[in-house]
Amino acid sequence: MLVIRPIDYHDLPALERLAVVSGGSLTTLPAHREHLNDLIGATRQSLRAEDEAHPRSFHFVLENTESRELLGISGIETRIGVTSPFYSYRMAEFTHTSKQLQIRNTVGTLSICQDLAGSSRLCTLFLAPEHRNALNHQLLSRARLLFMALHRSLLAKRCIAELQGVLDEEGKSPFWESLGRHFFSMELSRATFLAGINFKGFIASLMPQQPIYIPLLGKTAQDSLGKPRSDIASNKQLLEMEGFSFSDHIDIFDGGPTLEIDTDQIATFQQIRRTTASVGRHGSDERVPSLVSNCGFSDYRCLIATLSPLAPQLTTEQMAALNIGPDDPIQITPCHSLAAATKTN
Amino acid sequence: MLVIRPIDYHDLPALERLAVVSGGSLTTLPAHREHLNDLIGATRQSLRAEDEAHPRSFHFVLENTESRELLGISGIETRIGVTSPFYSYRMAEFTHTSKQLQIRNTVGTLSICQDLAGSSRLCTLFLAPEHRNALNHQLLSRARLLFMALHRSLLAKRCIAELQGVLDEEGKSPFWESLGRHFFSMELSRATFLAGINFKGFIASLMPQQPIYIPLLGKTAQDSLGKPRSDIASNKQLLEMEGFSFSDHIDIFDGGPTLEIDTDQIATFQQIRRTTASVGRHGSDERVPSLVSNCGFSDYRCLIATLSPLAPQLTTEQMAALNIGPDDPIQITPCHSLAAATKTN
Amino acid sequence: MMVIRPIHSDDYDELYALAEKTGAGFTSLQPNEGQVRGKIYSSLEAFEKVVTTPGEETYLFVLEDTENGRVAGICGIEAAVGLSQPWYNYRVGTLVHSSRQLGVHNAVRTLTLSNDHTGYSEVCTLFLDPDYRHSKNGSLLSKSRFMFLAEFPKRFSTHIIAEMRGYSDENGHSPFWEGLGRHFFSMDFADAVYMAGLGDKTFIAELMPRHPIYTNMLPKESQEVIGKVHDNTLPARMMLESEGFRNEGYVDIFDAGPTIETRVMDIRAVRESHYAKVNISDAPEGGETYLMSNTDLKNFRCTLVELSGDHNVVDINPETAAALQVEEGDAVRVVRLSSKLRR
Amino acid sequence: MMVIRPIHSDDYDELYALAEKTGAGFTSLQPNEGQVRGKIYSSLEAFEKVVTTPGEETYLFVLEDTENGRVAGICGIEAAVGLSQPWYNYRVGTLVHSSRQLGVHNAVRTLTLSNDHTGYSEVCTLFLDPDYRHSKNGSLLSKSRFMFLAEFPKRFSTHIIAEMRGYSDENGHSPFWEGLGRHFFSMDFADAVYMAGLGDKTFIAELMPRHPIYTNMLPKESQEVIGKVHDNTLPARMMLESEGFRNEGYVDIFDAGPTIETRVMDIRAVRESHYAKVNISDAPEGGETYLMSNTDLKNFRCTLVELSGDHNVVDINPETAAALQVEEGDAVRVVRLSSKLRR
Repeated sequence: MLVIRPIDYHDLPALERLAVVSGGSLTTLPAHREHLNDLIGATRQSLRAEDEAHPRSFHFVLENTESRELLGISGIETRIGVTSPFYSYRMAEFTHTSKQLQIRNTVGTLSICQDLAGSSRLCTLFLAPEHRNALNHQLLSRARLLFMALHRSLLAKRCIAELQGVLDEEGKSPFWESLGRHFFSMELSRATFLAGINFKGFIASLMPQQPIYIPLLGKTAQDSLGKPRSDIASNKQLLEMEGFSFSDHIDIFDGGPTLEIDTDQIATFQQIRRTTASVGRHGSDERVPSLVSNCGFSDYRCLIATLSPLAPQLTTEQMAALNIGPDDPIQITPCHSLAAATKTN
Repeated sequence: MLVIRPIDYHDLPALERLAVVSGGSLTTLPAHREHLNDLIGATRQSLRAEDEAHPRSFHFVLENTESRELLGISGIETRIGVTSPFYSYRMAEFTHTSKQLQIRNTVGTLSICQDLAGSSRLCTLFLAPEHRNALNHQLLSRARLLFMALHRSLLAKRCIAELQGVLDEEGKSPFWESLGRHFFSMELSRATFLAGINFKGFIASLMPQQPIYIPLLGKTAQDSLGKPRSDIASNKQLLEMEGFSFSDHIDIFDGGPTLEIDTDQIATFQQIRRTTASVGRHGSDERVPSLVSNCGFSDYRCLIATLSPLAPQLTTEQMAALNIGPDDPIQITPCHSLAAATKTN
Repeated sequence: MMVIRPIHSDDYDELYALAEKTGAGFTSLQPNEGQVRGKIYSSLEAFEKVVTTPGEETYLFVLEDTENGRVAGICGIEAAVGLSQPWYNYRVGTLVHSSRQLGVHNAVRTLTLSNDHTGYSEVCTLFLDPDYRHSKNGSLLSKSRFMFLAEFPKRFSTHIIAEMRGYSDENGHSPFWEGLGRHFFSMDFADAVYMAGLGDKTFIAELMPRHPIYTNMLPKESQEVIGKVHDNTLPARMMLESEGFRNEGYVDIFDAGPTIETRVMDIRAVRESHYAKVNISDAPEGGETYLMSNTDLKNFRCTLVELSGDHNVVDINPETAAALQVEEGDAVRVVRLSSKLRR
Repeated sequence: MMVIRPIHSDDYDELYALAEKTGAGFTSLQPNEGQVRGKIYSSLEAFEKVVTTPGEETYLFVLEDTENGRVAGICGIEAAVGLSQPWYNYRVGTLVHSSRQLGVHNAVRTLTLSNDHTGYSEVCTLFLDPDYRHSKNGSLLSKSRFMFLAEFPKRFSTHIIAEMRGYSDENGHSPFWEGLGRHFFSMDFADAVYMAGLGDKTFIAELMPRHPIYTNMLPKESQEVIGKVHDNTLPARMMLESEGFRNEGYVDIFDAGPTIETRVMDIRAVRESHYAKVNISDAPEGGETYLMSNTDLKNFRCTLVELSGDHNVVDINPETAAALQVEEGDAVRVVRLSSKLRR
């Protein structure tokens, strides 16, 4: 059975494998043992801490309970930009008008900002390539939302999620080549790695402080602004179904879009049903694939079960995997049907 | 009876009186005959134009139908910043961190932007002092929203409304004294007047182009950022009841807040009932003060009547004032009850 | 004999004829009656004015061929630029982005909009009839202005600039404009130059970029021509530099041509020039070439003479004395035409 | 006799004693064993180095009293600043906000962060024992560096700067810091100076304002001290200015003290100095004071002599020859200690 649970120290070797497989594409998952250990440590500490205002970071793993294999990882940060700065580029347009010459020129700029500091963030979504399908992806991603619904008070008013930016056929980021490289003098992968291990202040030291005029970027870089990598369409689709939308903030390294939402407006929050667990064979009602979680914190569990929304019944194995007994509270929400998802991811 | 209707050319003398009484405090209502005539002309043209994409500007007057006296004026612009630039300051914070020194410094900045270009705007709300009360104010302000609900397709996705900024006991704007005066070298009233008559390009020529660090403003100016003048609390309250909220854009002259809303979320839009008019004596149902409008465009009318929400009946006089006959369509929405309004305005 | 003198109102016909030879790129002198008359008129006004602080005066001088009365060239000095309309430049600066721990140390050149030369004097409007481009006429025309500056320093700022035409290719394309200006001005280089030449610079303030430009974001060809002069302007640049003008990092916002500058008192010809007493005689020919000018404002005259050395009494022949409008015993200002040593 | 020479490794005790007299504000020389030894070591390295392009060498010289062997002062030159750590200044510029139609014309002074002096040489670390503040020792100490620059130009940049301490009041408060820096650095002026003196300037990049500052937004007291030197530094500024250093608009980011600069070849003492042949004799006393140095790198020596004029052969007495380590017929560099004319 595939179950989501908070990451723990014994997951380190498996996590290292995932980090290597991800090939450094995720800022938050650098292949760096010490940092990965810190990432686990942060989760374990966040599951114990009591001060609600303190920033926390939770990472969850998708585990095959039979083989004990880790298939993927996903994370939540409750408040970014507090312990270290969180930078974005903000896209803004300026219109320069000359009445005398009858000219009206609109010029876009990118300005370094910290607008999103203080937000919550969905981060680190990675699923091992051989296990990529729509349901696994949905479980890995949305299990976080069910967890967040349980612990709303830990979260900020705004929640963001970043999508990786466009890469060309050679795997290069036109945005980075056109902008970041001039200032950081390194490969994108190295910048991503350094940011991931939270390397002291290098972004502040090297990034351009003044606004960048978009027309001075290369054409392909201009076209890539705020566009996600083509192979993460399902990721974007899932976030958009939750109500996330793009509002002019992009990643400073690869120009990928940052999606934002007023946390209370996350669609899953509205669709969740809280009920109690009961064991049984399924009746004749129409059954639908659903996300089911317990209502725990440090012992949080989530899985996908096919059940009747109105009279949900779980198998003994599912109850065990969720770490609950009869009449314990659970959360249920139907899976989204993602038409395009299986094709692209 | 007090009725809202679109402004017309014969209103010019009365409008001039209102502009003088307002004392130059409203950018959009300068005491300048030629401009006021243009303002009327723009409304008349907007009520004839067919191209929906073209920016329009509507102004309405509150008229006493018996005395023919004009008590107030209010306006809507469907798309600002298209024919001339629309500037705001955007407030943004930057955190400068030195790990070495254990210093974490958050500094606010004001940056000139044109973020709000393309929005619709509620503008020019002015009620003659001797007629200021909560109901008149509400009729003058919300009649615009009933009009907008009828002609949604003319409006932009976002709608804004600006509130005048704080003034000190001497009637001076601490924000202007601390910032604008250094760059514009004139009185605030003159800057407001020049902007109102859409004087060519002086803002672009004189405004600071670089971001302003908020700590370098005087203390009272800092305190006034994004705060409305104390005597327009009812104005702010009414907008907030409609769902408008402040999101970090302030006026470049007086630092007053710009409130914003996703146009579709305007509360009145949800509360409007469309029905048909019928004449009659009121029955025994509970009756409430309500805004009632016809469903017109160039012959738009709106007034306040006390009626039963479910079985609205109007007097013959009210029907006449609304320029409708029996079974003509009307819009109804209950008046908000504004506790504090009569006190402060 | 070739003599420099202030422009007169009856120079109109000659000046118009000269303007017909300048070509379209020389926006400050075109065969246009209004412009030519305007130039003459404002110069006459400048020489008449009682100046306490330098203002918007433009002093224009012509090079007259005394043999036939022809006007062979024109040169000018603006007393103070940027007073009624902003005077724009980009200032070339450096920003270093450095991370010690990573061993990254990037020095990035930036272009920042500046009006730093506001109030400076400017040498301007230099044109010599092609027929007269020989016999040091060019040097006389250009350097006579330094004699005037030396004589009347209170009419000018303590600092003076000269704008040098920037690089453009055979087709008149400016690579700098193509890489930067075009994005903001949405017009051709020639049109922008023409519009600016008309005098109203409002459109520059309205359209130009307001934030500093990182030059590493510009195309290579644009970067390479920053501070580079047009081939035709190289001799003028070398001449001014030999007199002490230097580029302190300011370039033109359209074509990135350098603005060179100096303190007036640091100009070689100003610093080294001195008064001498006139002795009219049959002066011996030969020796070195000197600039010599009288000390009169409205009847200012300057010409070239040959002297055997730098003395306090100078022998000049009656023809020169007449050209300079000086008499026996009068004071004149003299300085060697060119620096003895190239520093 | 007072002689300038490169610092030696056995100067440690004397240098430490000197460091005890500098006071807390003089961050570049404090009685701290590590700092003193580090200074000596890096200077020794600089003199040993085969230089192709100027790098992070620091050349230190001491003023030795040959009668008692005491070290009476220290002075230094950095070959190139800002190479491993950014070198920050504010550049004072002008932005004009102008509307012709309204008759408004505001020239606003701006402060823009710059690293424009990256790679420039710097005269630094000047300290003279209070007991020796007489008899032109101060001039010898400071100007001997120009003789070294003249002799070894390839070891330095073509441009050189000197940072001048900015204005602060009797209580050590800097009005510029109070009006600007404090908002960004959240510390006292003295602490910021101390932190920067330690060498790691990362915190400056991290904390300082990144956008240009409009000076009209600063308190009056802050505006007034931009480019103003501390009273105690006025003589040093006047001395350097008489040698050709000038403020080109750069000021310190903490106290707004001016950075003055010049091309090395434009320094009077560099430009006017020349070689002369030594004639050892009982040189007559009297005449004008000259700087005289030998031409040796590691055994560089410089002292003051009195000469009757600027000749190609100079008469010096045996004591001076010994102090300069020169023999009959050797070449020495000489220049008048002070400019004859104040320009």
